[in-house]
Parts: sequence; structure tokens; C-alpha cells
Amino acid sequence: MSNLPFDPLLVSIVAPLALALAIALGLPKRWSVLLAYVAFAIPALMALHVWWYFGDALKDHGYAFLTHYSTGLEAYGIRLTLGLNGIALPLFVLAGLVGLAAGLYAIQSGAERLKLYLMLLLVMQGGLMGVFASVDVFFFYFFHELALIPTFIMVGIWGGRDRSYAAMKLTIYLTLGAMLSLLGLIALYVKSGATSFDLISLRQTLTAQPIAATVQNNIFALLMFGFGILVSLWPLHTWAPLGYGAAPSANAMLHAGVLKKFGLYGLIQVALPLLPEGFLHWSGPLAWLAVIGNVLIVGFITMAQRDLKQLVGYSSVMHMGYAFLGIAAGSTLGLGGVVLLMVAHGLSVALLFLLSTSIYHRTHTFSMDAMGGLAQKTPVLAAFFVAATLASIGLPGFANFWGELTIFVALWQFSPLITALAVAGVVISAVYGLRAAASVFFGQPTEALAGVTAQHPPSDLRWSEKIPALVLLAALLFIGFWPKSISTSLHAALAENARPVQQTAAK
Amino acid sequence: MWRRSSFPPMTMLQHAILALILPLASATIIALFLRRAGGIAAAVSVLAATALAVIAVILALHDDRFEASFEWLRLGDFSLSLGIKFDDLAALMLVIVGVVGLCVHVFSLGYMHDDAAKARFFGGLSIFMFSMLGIVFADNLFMMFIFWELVGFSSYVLINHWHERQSAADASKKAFIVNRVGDFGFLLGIIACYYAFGTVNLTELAAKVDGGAVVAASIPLLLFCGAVGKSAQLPLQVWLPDAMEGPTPVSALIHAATMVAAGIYMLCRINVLMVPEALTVIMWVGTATALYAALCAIVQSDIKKVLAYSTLSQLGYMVAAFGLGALATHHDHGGTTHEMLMAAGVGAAMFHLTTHAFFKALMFLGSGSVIHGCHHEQDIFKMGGLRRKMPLTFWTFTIGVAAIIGIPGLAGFFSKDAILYLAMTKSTPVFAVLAFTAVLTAFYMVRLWKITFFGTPRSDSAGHAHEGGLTLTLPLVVLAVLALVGGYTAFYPQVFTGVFELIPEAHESAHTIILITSLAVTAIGAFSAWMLYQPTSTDTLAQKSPNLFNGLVALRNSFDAAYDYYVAKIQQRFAILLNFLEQIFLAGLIIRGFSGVVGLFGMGARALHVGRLNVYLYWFFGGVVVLWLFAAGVIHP
Amino acid sequence: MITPTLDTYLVLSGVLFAIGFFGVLLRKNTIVVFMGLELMLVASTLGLVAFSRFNGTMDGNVFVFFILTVAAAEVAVGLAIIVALFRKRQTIQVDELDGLKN
Amino acid sequence: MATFLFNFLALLTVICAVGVVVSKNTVNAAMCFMLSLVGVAGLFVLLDAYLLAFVLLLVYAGAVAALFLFIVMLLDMQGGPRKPFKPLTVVAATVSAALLLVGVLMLHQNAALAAAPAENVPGASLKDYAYQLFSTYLLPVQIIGFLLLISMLGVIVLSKKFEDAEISP
Amino acid sequence: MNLEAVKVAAESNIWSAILPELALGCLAVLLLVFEMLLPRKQHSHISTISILGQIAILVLVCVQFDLPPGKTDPFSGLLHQTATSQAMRVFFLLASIFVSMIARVSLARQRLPRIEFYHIVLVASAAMMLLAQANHFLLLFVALETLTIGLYILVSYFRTNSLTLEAGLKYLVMGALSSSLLLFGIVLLYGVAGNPALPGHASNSMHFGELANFLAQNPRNFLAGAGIVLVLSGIAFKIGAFPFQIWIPDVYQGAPTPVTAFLAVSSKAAGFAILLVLANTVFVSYGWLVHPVLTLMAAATLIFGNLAALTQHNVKRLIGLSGVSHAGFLLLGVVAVPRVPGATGAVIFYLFAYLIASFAVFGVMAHVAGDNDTDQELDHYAGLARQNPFLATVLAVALGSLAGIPPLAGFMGKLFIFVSAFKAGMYGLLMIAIVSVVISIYYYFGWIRAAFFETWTPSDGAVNPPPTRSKVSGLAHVGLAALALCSILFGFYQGPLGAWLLAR
Repeated sequence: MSNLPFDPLLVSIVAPLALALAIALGLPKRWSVLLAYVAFAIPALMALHVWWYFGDALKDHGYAFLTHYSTGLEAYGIRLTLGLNGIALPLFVLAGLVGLAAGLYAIQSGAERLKLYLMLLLVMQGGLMGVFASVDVFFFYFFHELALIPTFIMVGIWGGRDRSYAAMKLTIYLTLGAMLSLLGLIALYVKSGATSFDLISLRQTLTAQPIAATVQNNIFALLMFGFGILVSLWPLHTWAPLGYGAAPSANAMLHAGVLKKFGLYGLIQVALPLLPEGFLHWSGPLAWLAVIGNVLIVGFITMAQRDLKQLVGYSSVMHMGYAFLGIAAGSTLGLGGVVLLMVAHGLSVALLFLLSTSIYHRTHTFSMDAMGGLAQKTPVLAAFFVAATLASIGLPGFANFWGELTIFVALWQFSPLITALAVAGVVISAVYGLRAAASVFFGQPTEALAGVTAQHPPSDLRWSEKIPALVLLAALLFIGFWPKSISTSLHAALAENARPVQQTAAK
Repeated sequence: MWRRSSFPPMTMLQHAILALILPLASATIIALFLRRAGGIAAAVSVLAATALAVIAVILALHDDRFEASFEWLRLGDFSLSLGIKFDDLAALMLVIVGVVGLCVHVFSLGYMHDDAAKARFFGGLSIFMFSMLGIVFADNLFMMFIFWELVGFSSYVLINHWHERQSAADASKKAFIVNRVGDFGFLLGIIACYYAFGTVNLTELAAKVDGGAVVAASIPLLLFCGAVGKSAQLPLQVWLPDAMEGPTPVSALIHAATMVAAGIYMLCRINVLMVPEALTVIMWVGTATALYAALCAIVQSDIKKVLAYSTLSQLGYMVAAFGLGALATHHDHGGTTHEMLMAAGVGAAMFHLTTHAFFKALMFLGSGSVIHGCHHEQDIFKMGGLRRKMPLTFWTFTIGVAAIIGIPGLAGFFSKDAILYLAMTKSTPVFAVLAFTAVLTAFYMVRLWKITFFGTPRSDSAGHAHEGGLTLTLPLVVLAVLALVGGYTAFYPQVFTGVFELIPEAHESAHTIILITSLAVTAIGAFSAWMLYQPTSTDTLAQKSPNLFNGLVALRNSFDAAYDYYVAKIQQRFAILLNFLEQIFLAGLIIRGFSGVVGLFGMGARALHVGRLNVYLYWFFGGVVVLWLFAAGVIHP
Repeated sequence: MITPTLDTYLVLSGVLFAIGFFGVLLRKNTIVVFMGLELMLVASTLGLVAFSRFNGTMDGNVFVFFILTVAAAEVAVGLAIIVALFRKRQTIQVDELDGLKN
Repeated sequence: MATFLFNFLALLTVICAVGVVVSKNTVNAAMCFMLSLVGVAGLFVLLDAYLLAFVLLLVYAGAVAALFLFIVMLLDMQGGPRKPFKPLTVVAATVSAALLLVGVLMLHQNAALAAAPAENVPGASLKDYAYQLFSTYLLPVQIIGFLLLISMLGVIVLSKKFEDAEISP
Repeated sequence: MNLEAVKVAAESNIWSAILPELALGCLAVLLLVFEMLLPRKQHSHISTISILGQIAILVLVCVQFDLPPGKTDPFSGLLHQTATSQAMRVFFLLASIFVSMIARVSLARQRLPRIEFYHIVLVASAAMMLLAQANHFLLLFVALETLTIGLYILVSYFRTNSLTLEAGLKYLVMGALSSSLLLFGIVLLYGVAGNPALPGHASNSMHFGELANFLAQNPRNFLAGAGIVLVLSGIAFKIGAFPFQIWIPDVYQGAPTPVTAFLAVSSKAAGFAILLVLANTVFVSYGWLVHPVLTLMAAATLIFGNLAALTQHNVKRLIGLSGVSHAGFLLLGVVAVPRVPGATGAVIFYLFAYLIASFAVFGVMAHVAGDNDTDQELDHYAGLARQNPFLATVLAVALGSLAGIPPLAGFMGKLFIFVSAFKAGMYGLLMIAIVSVVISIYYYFGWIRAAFFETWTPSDGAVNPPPTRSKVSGLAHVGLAALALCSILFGFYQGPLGAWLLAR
């Protein structure tokens, strides 16, 4: 049993935010950097702590570490309720780890206006920890938005090509998604007649008194498309590659790695158990959109990319398709697969973004046509990149495999045809993944690259890059080899979440 | 028959687990600590391989056959286990992998001695051993799939060993992707199987099928897709010749002896699921592959490519053998004659797999020795006269050739006979094709043998060829011995009876027919090749019959051409088209257009502020009018 | 002849209001516009007085006091602005005063 | 008599009001405005609001209209060339005139009010105003005081020429 | 009127009930006294006195926040004091304080008299505080006119600038027109409600309570309806609701920055304070009329404000048009009030959040503006984050709050409004509101972009270097930081304040 004298969840949220505030109020740069190590380490340590003690701390309603804090909005049923269930736990840990990696990378990145950079990243980190620690639906949304704001500014200031347009497009899209889902959440709250935004009581209320089917359909549509935009559901995804292409690496790591999972998490944790009728009504369209749009069309589009970061961005969109498919399957297995995939994809895509930036620092370009043969100069970087690529295309031994496998298995029950199409996507991802690795690292360098490397001889991966990369890779392998580290807690919680759907479907 | 034990003695299980973990540990240690210490890495890897071989033999010789598993993942009703099913089949495969693996490891010590990335190479070998053992041990299809993918990964890493060569990079990519295509079906098959039977555990599956569960033909066929990819059957055979870009020991171990045979092993594992329709398909795919690859092999000039196509052809043999299926046999038991079905396909396929592993690994290592001796020259027309320069290599290679073309008494002779007998019994057309393939096999093998080893050296590198050190020659000798004796089932300890008793044996008249056929095809093929080819620097067939030669070349290239056409002209263009549509249509026209329209409205709204007071006053007036109409009830909201 | 009923007073007040409004809309001279506005205020006072008389309540009449005061103050301030503007721009035609737009 | 007076005064008021709107000369407009106010004051008398009539004349006709005239003279506006109306202006003016007419007619059509004057005459005596203003409506009176104060200050601020030295730092 | 009645009326004039307003008036006069008494060099302290005095009054209001029971209708029912009106008192006082603080910055760059400015602000604020408590159309009109005339003067205060005077004239004419409309509406209501021919006619028919009774008994009276829409159009002018919003950008641009703030926050809030009372108590039986009118107004206001702001590059016009869309959001809440308990609290919370964020923005604007107060372009913000990170941060926080992004107060305001609107079943309007939020992101973040991203290229024609910025004084630092922090704090912690508000 956890025996910390404080609430680990609250601390992991507050620590980064507090440092961000301190930096905003004028903390000197040296201290900012030093304390940033601490502030990024705390959430990661807390995350590992709660992961370790989760089983012992589990209490009623399937939540552990449940605590309430009043913020004066009881009249609206809003209360800062922190806690973790089996679904939130892995994502909480994910947020901690990716945050640590991104933080370490950012601190060492030597970015211009480093203090502002760190401050924004810390805000993001605090928000991310909050998203998955919140039991209260309102705060769940709230923390997401909190983590979202820095993205805009970071893309705008430190972004790459097209940063201004990208920042604006990203922001508008994400705001649209957020607003739609907010409307959905409000609708859910109001129509449920619950007196609290608290997920536990919402669930109790709705189990006793479900919302009418047509209303459920409408609310689910709001949530599906709202969250869908946030998770880049085709065809509402075009912000993602553009934004990730432009975003600075630490930001892209946190956004694509963790923040994006908000939408899926919301669907699993909120929409699905509370709106079973709506889910069953929409699962078909969702699955088809995901498989044709995200997996196949975006898969093919990914093949056509020649810009490394765009490619990673598109591949991330594609993999979100699998996650949607898992949700559409609606069973414990499918949802479990989604959570596994979320965690795995979060780690792997963060790793890929980190490494693409590292590649950029050595080649001064993201264009894969102008690369090649880099592995001769930077074997370790190549090894990491290949590992990350293979992880993301679902090689066993990495966490992603479990996610994809379980989703496929679950999907078969939903529709064998869709399963076949989805599995075909695995081939597509192998094509672009390996092609990318090959054109960056293998063969002979292009003349352009040779010119660049002659001027700036590329060093292999430095420790400042290696350590964050190792954190991510180790986590990927750890889960890959021991999936039960996640699935045990998931199993019980998901059975709870999937039950309303199964009961409704059975009717 | 193996004995099923629910409480296996822990020691044997521990041995098995140890066997699985050893190479993994070796790979991990190399990856983490020995990246720059190639020598130590090699030593660690070889030690692991040695230990593994020893354990393999101990496990096989020990009479214990057991099953054990533990749950790896559970979500909802779905549970995935990591388990070991150690029966005779697994034991046989384990020993093959262990012994050939050890030979190749030792060979690599010499072959890769000066390589800059020795650590990566040996790390890759260790990973491969780990993955391959996983397949061998797997007690369920999901686990098999996992290791299936992992052998693909290690194959990718090892083919890509010399990654600065564009061709190696391409070949590794191709191998992985083509395998993925096969795995696409394999995975679907596993999932379908899971839902059809509620389990993918091999033993439980067997129990269910024996209990009368109906098997849809789609399931075995989907599962067969995996074998098509991994064992390089038509139409996914294209990756294997290209995979020769990897170091030769890799070709010997992975792309000849073990990994590519995993497809056959897998088929044998799921033999219970095979329904006649599926078997027919499998049989014809195997037969076609055997013939096609043999035809292609004739026009190769790269020593390894010849061997690669030969491997393809032999794999086709095995698949065809498996596809031929069961054989009705008569047993005398206590005076009464029982007719029972014997899984002869499994026996024949596995038997040929075993012998093939020995002689093909032998030949590959031989070719490696040749290549090493000739300073990495691989074109047989630039060799010649190596008989004298590298006598040991020559003699061992000769044993390999003899074994594969089916000289009586050598390993290949027995296994090929078993297959031909089975084919004759079950399907005449297949028998005809396989027999013709055997002619071709003898033909191209003798061609290779003659051009490489006879005549005079046709290049400087061949002129300065020399025999390698002990690490290079010792494995050749060991494998040569195995190729000599591997065909005698009596040579094997009694522990593999579970497999060997399934080997079909011709009796009486059939025996004679097969013997004659076998000898005839070998003789025809070998003789015509010996007569046709001269050890010169050009291909005699190309000179004498250019049409035939070019036709065969075109046949060989047809698949690659088709795939290249698909990839470059269809797939890539489709991708670019979709990308274009997305950029221009979705992100451009629709989204930018929409925002543009909103912006225009914005400009319009802004332009309404004309700055003139009396215009603004009209706004007020309009507002009042509308509100007035509301009040008067003229406008009903 | 129209008999002076409450209705006629109301209509008269309305007519005055309308004329004032029309003047505000039509005229470009700021001072005349301002007169129109004052007419509208006067129309309201007329209405108030009439209602007050016919309804028999006093509040309307009292209100007129306040309205007159407010109107006077408004005129004073308004004319001050107009004068200051004229000093700057040499015009008080509303269609020439479009320095602020878009 | 009362009817005649009413009609006369109403007509005067309306015609003068129209005169304000249509007269080309600003001075004339101001004069019309004054006359119109006189008419309204007369109507106030008819409505027994003698005090208000008086105040109206005093404040409006006396002060406000005079102020208008004064400003018109000051700015010397009347000689300015008149621009012809643009077609759009004419259309808009016509339409708005029509709409205003409709509005007034609707007022006439829909008004269903008691026609007879009340028996008691509110505001007949000056004392009543005093009572009201200094008891019930004392607060508004106070506010009006402040209103006048700020408008006075405002006019000063807007009109007076300040020397630099007069401006507070 | 007999003496007895006079005595009763006089006794109900409980001056202590309007102590804050009186104090403000006295403070205003005191400023003038100081101007005369103090030597010229000391005049700069007068603004400080004004601010400190207002803070003292604010403390007074807060201390006396809870109303004495039974004495909520002083001055013969001219006033009606409720918790809402108390909150609005605090609101207007706060606004007045911040306007004074901004005025210190802006006036410092002009060669103009200053004391009068503070004086008028104080009087106008007192008028608004009374307005919020008004329970009688006469008082409402008088207070409103006091505010309006004060604003006429304030808008044209920088009379050295011809554009400012033009804005003054425009505001004057349109303000006077809307006052006339309002007044005529009052006349109609007064006349109808007091008419003996109609059932339930009232003797004191300008009193809200009696009027409400009358309206309840005559729910389809044309004249009453006409009066109501005229009153509504008068108020719509104040809050800047479509189509009475058209004056906003021009006047906001021309007006001095503190006055723009005053218009944008106080004047708008005054309109809403009246609207809350009228639409939801007095006119409630005319819901058939008021409800659709306000709903359509809200929709049109939201759409128009956001669209027009989209391509705007003058920040004063931009903030004005964005303010129009805020009026739309607030109208959403107002429409919901009669049907949803707690919606009033939502509107008030929104107003407070809007106040906090707006004044932070205006504070920054006042510092960035040059000598020409009407010329404030987005381009002038280029590089602000580098040169003055404090102002840039405050600006970003405030704009984020206006845009309604968590964790800022503006988001909570929108959330409460949305919840109320959803409970009231206004789904169509909500969709419009959602789209509006998304559109508004574009221009708010465009502003942030101008301040933060250095690659911002000046739009065509803007070749002039940005004006020199004012130095941020200590008081301004404190004020702006407090505003920014409050924006953040109220975004996630409302505490007892939230509990209080949402109980309305």
C-alpha cells in the first residue's frame, strides 16, 4: 500500500505547474533548468509509484488513490476528484514517462528562449498528468485544454516550416474538437440528470436510468466527432501531420504521444460505458471511417511522404485508426487493445519524433530524398530508429504488437471483413516504415547529405538524446515482454466499461 | 508416440526454458555492452549456441516429452499463453536448429572475422536462435506468430548486415515486407481459428478436431499463407533470392536450413486442421514452386543465387510433400490387419526438411568457404579450378551435391524417394512434375559444381583462392558427415520415432519403380549437365540455346517485374494520388476553401462598417422595424 | 376635425417621433440630425403628458421634467462635440465624417 | 374650441416638424423646430400641464433652440452647397418613410385605450410637483444634479482652450 | 398627493442604502475640490486618491454585501436591491477602478485636463450602480442618461484627435437615438399599463413590479409589445447586440483606450444588468416576444461579431467586435435565465470573467499604444514577448480567457452559460456558439501570434515603426498581474465565490 504522506496524483500534477508558475514569475534560468529536471522526474516517479502500488490501493468502484478537492463548484457538480482506475493507470504512467523523456530532451535541446520553452512544456506535463488522473469529467476536459494551449505557442515560436499556418490550423481544429466534445459532455451531464460530473456517480446514475436511445445517439455523435477530431479521425485529421511536421520535438512528443490519447480515453472511459445505445448505433460508421480512412487511405498517403516528420505524423494518424477500430469492437478485448496501443503508440511515436529531430540535427533536412547511408556515421541512432520503426509497425517484443494483435482479434467478432482490411494495413505500415528507415540510414549517402556531413561531421547519438530515447525504448520493450504489467489492471476495469455495451447489445 | 505428461519433471522444462533464454541473454548482453567488442561478442554468441546445441541434444535424447505454459496476457475472455509443446517433432526441429546453428556460428567465427560490425552480426544470430527456438517450442498459434515475426526481424537485421550496400538494404526490406504479406493471411487464419475453435493451443486444437469439430477450408488456407511467406512459396518467393545479400552463414542458417523451413514445420504442427481442399492447394503450390525454382536455378551465375533457387525448389518439394497428405497403411497387429491413415505428408516433409537442412547448410557454408577463399567473388563464371585450391571445400561440397541430387546412399536420396513415393501413390501429375524437378535439380547442381570447381581459375581472385582456417572447415566436415548419414533413419536415436514412423516407405514393386525413377532422373540430369557445361567464363546454355536461356531468365524475372510494376506504377502512384487528393482536395479545396469562405464573410461583415453615420442609423432603423414586426406579430418565430 | 382623444394624442406623438426619426435618417447635417433627435424626445414628452392626463397618474408629468433636463444637457454636450469637431474638420456633414471605418 | 385648438396645434406641430426635416436652410430648420415646440407647449396646455408647457417653452424653445441657432450661426453653415441625394438615399428614405407611416398606422390601429381623460387632473398644482420631486423622486433629482455637473464639466473640457500651463501633470 | 404620502415617501428614502453611490459622488466632487486646492504639481496624486477612494468604497460594498432584510426597496420602490444588484455594484466599482488605472497610462501621453476624466468616470459608475438596482423606469432612464452623457464626454475626451471627436459624434447621435427609442418604449409601457380601460392597470405604472403585474394580465397587448421591443432596442444598443452593434468598432477605435474599456465592460454590463431584470422579471409574461427576439439577436450577434472580427487588424476595433460576440454569449445566458435556475449566476460569472480579461487586455493596450490613441494595430505588438514578456504574458492569458480556453476564467464563464443554455434546450444556439468559439480562436490567437511569434510580417502598408510603448509603473504591474492571476485562478478555483454565484 502506498504510504506517501501526500497524494501522489496531486503532486504529479502540481509539481510541473508550480515550476511553470515560478518560471513565469521570473525564476532565474539556471534554477529553472535545474528544477526542471526535478519537475519532470516527479511525475514519472509518482507514476511508477502508483503503478507499483495500484493493486493494493484499489478500492470501491475500481478506483485507487481516490481523493476529492473542492473548488467551489459543487453547485454544478464539479469537484476536483483524482483517482486512477485500471484504464487510467497505464496512461498516467505513459504521461509520466513520455513527459520525462520529452522534458529531458527539451532541457538539453538548447532551444532559444529556453525558459519559455520549459515553462510551456511544464504546463503541458501538468495538464497531461491531470487528464488521466481526473475522475471528474469536467476536470478531465479541463486538464486536456490546459495541456493543449502550449502546443499552439510552441508550434508558433519554435516550429519548423509553415509554423504560422500550422499553429493556427492546429489550434482551430483542436478547439473545434474540444468544443464539440465539451458540448457532448455537457449534454451527457444534463441529460443524465446526475448531480455531479464525477464519472463514478455519472455511471451509477446512468446505470440506474439510461438516457433515451435517440438522445444517446446524438450525444455519442458529438463525442465521437469531437474526440475524433482530437485523435485525428479521418477525414478530420489534416491538422495532425501538418502540426506535427511543424511542432518542436518535445512538444510533438507530448502531443502525439500522450495528449492525443485524450480523445480515445474519453471514448473508452466516458462515452462507451455511459452511452451504450449511442455506441452501438455509431460503431459501424466509426469502424468503416477508421478502416477505410485512417488505416487504408492515410496508410497509402503515408507511403507517399518524403518528409520524415510528416511521415511520422501521418503514420500516427494511421495508427489511430487501429485504436478507433478497437473501440468500435466494443469488447473488453478490443478496448484493452486500444489502451495497450495507446500506451505503445505514445511511447513509440514520441521516440520517433525524438529521433527524427536528432536526425535533423545531423542532416539539416527532413527530406528523406536527401538522406541515406547515415547508419555508417551514426550506428546507434540507426539502431534506435529502426527499433522505433519496427515497434511502430507492430513487431512482437514491442508493446505496439499487443495492441494491434488484441484489436485484430477483437475486431473479428465485429466484422471479419474489416479485420482483413485492418490487417492489410499492417503490410502498409511495414512498407513505409522500412522504406523510411532504409532511405535515411542505409545505402549510400546522397550528394547533398555528403556535403552537409562533410561540413558538420555527424556525431552519433549523444547521452542527452540517448537517455530519453532509452527510457521510451525500455518501456516499449518492457510492456512488449510483459504485457500483464498493464493488462492485469485493465482487465477488471474494462470488463466494467464494456458491460453496458454488451448488455445493451444482448437485448 | 510421445507421452503426454501433465507434470513434467522440472529439470527438462528448465532445460527448455534455458535453451530459449540463452540466446536471448546473449543478444541482450551484446546489444547492451559488447557493441564495440566484436571478439567478445562472437565468443558469447558462439558459447550460447554451443550450450544450446548441447541442451538441444540432451532434451531430445531424454525420453521426456512434455507441455507447459503460462499465461502471458489476459483481456476479457481472451488469453494468450507462452508455452512449450515439446514432442518428437519439436525435438527433431530443435536438434536441427541447434546443430546447424552451432555449425554456422562456428563457421561465422572465421567467415566474419574481419567484419567491422561483428558484434551486430553475432547479436543478430543470437536473436535468430532465440526466435527460431520460440517457433519450435510454441504450443499455440499466437505464440508461433510472435516468434514467426521475430525470425522475420532477425532475418531483416542479418540480410541488412552490410547496410551500406543499397542492394542489401533493399533486399532486407523486401524480405520483411513480403513476409508481412504472408503473415497477413497467417494472422487472419489464427484469429479465424481462435473463433472457430475457441482455442489456438495446438494440443487442444487437435483434441477438438479429433472430437469432430468441422474445419472450414479457409482456416488452413489462411494459415498456409504464413508458410507461403516464410517458406518462400509461389507467389511470395521473390524475397529469398534477394536475401542472399546477407552474409553467407546467414544464408546457410536462416535462408536454407531453418527459418525458411519453419513454414513446413508450422504446417506439420497444424496438420490436424488440414482438410482435403486445403491440402490440394498446398500440394500444387509446393509443386509449382519446386518446378519454377528449379527452372530459375539453371540460369543463375551467382553461386549463392543458385543455391537459393535450389532451396526454393526443395522447399517446394517439402510443401508438396506435405500437401500430398495422409497415406493409408496396413498394419499387422496381432494377426489382424488394420488399415489406418498415416500422416505421411508430415513424415516426408519433415524428413526432407532434416536432410535438406544438413546438405543445404553444407553447400551454403561450402559456398561461403569458396566466396571467402575467392575474396568475395560470387560469380561462378569467374571461379573455376577450385578443386585443387580448396580440396576440402570441394569434397564436402561434392557430398552436398551428391546428397541433393539423390545419389543413392546419401541423405537426399532417401528423403526424396519418400516424397516421390508418396506423390506416386497420391497424384500422378505431381509425381511427374516432381520427377522432372529432380532432373532439373541434378542438372543445375552439377552445372554449379562443374563450373565452380573444375577447369582453370578464370579470375585473379579465384587464382589466389585458398582454404580457410579450422573454423571454416570444421563445420563443413561435420555437416558433410551428417549429409552422408542423415538419410538413414536408423542413424537417428529412437527419440524421433514420432516423426520418423510417419515417413512413407515404398515396398516391393513401388520400391523398385521409385528406385529406378530416382536413379534415372539423377543420372539424366547430372549427365546432361556434365556434358553441356564446360568450365568457361560464359554460360554454355546461353550460347547454345539463347532462346531457352532468355526464356528462363524472363521466367525468373517475371515475378519481380510484376511486383516492381505494382509497387512503382500502381501502389506508389496510388499513394501519390491519394496524397495529392488530400493536399489539394481535402486540406486545400475543402478546408482552406472553407476557411477562405469564412474569411470572405468576415471581410464582408467588416466592410459593412462603412464609417458613415447615416448608414449606421439605417441599421438601427432596420433593427427597430424588425423588432416592431415581432411585436406586431407579423413575424412569427 | 379630429377630436382629441388619447388615441389621437398617441398617434400625434407617434407622428412626431416618426418625423424626428425620419429626419435623423434623411439629413446629413449633424445639427439637423440633432434637431430630429430632440423632436423624438419631445414626441415622447407629449406622449407622457397625454398618458398622464388620461390615465390620471402624475408620474408621467414628473418624468417630463427629467426628460427636459436630460435633453438640455444632451444638447449642451452634443453641441460642444459638434463645435469641437467642426474646429478640427471644418465640416459637420455626416457623410464626410468617415475617418473611422472598416 | 378645445377640438379646434387641438387640431390647430397638432397641425402646427407636425408641419413645423416636417419643416425641420425638409428645410434646406439650417436656420429655417431651427426656427421650425422652435415653432414646433411652441405647438407642443400648446398641446401641453390643452392637457392641463401648464407648468410643463411653461418649462418646455423655457427650456426647449428658449434655451435649446436658441443654442441651436447660436451654433448654426457660429459655424456659419447655411451657405454650404447642397449635394443632390443619391438614388439609393432616395429609395432608402422613401422606404423608411413608408415604414414609419405604417408604424404610426399600426399604433393607431392597435391602440385600444380609454379615450376619456381622467377625472382628477394630475399635476394641476405646482405643489404636487414639489411634493413628488422632493419626496418620491428625490433620488433622481440628485442624480440629475450630478448629470448636469458632468455635462457642464464636459462642455468645458471639450470646448475650452487650455494653456499648457493649465494642464495638470 | 397628501402630506401623509409625502412623509411615507420621504421616510423610504434610506440614503444609507446607496451609501456606495453617495460615496462615489462625494469622491467625484472631492476630486474637483482637490484640483482647486492642491498646487498643480500635486495634481498627479489626485488620480491616486481617486483609485484609493474607490478601493475603499469597494471594501465597503464587500463588507456590507449581505443586504439587511426587509429594506431592499428603498426610495419608494425606485430601487430594488438584490444579491444580483450587489454583485453588479462590485462589478461596476471594480471596472471603475481599472478604468482609472488605465486612464493614468493613457492620459499621461496626452496634453489634456485629467481630473475631470476621473470625475466623470466616478459619476458614471455611480449611475451604473444605481442602474443595476433600478426598479422603476424613471430612475432607470435618469441613471442611464447620466451614464450615457458621461460617456459622450468621455468618448470625445481626446479632443485633439479628430477621429476621437468623430467617434464622439457617432456615439452621441446613435446613443441619443437609442435613448429616444428606449424612452418612447417607456412612454408606451407607462401609458398602457396605467390605462384605466385595461384590466389590472397600475397606478404607478413605471414601477417594475406593478408593470409586471399588468403585463401578466394583458399578455398580448400590442402597445405593450411595442414598448417592450423599443426598450429592448435601447438596451441592445448598450450591450451591442445585432443589429444595434454597428457603432461599436468605430466608436471603440476613436475613443480613448480607457473609455473603450469603460464602454466594453461597464456600459455593456450595465445593459445586461438591466436586461437581466427586465427580460426575466418584468417582461417575463411577454416571453413569446422577448424570447425569440433575444434568441435571434444572440445568434446574429455571435455570428456577426466573430465574422467581422476575423480579419480586423486594428486592435481596438478587434476587441470591440470580439466584445460583440461576448454579448452574444451573454445573451445566450440571459435567454436561459427564466427557464434554468442558476443561469443568472452564470451570466454574472461570465461578466466578471469578461471584466478581468478585458481589463488586462486594455491595460496592455494602453501601454502599447502610442500618442495617437486611435492608431493601434496588431503589427504594433510584434516582438512584444521579447521586449516586454510581462505584458505579453498578461496579454496571452487575458486573450486566452476571452477566447474561453481552460484553465482560464473565461472558459468557466462559457461553460456555465453553455450548461444553462443546454438545460434550456437551446441546441441550435449552442451549435452557433460552439462555431463562434472556434472562429474566435482565430483572431484571438492571431493577436497572441502577433505578440509572440517573431516571424510576424507586417501586413501591407504598415511600414511605420510601432509607437514607443509606455513604461509599466509599479501600480500597473500589480494591477495587471492581479488580473492575469485572477483569470487563471478563477479558471480552476472558484471557491466560495463560485458557490455564491452559482446559487443564483
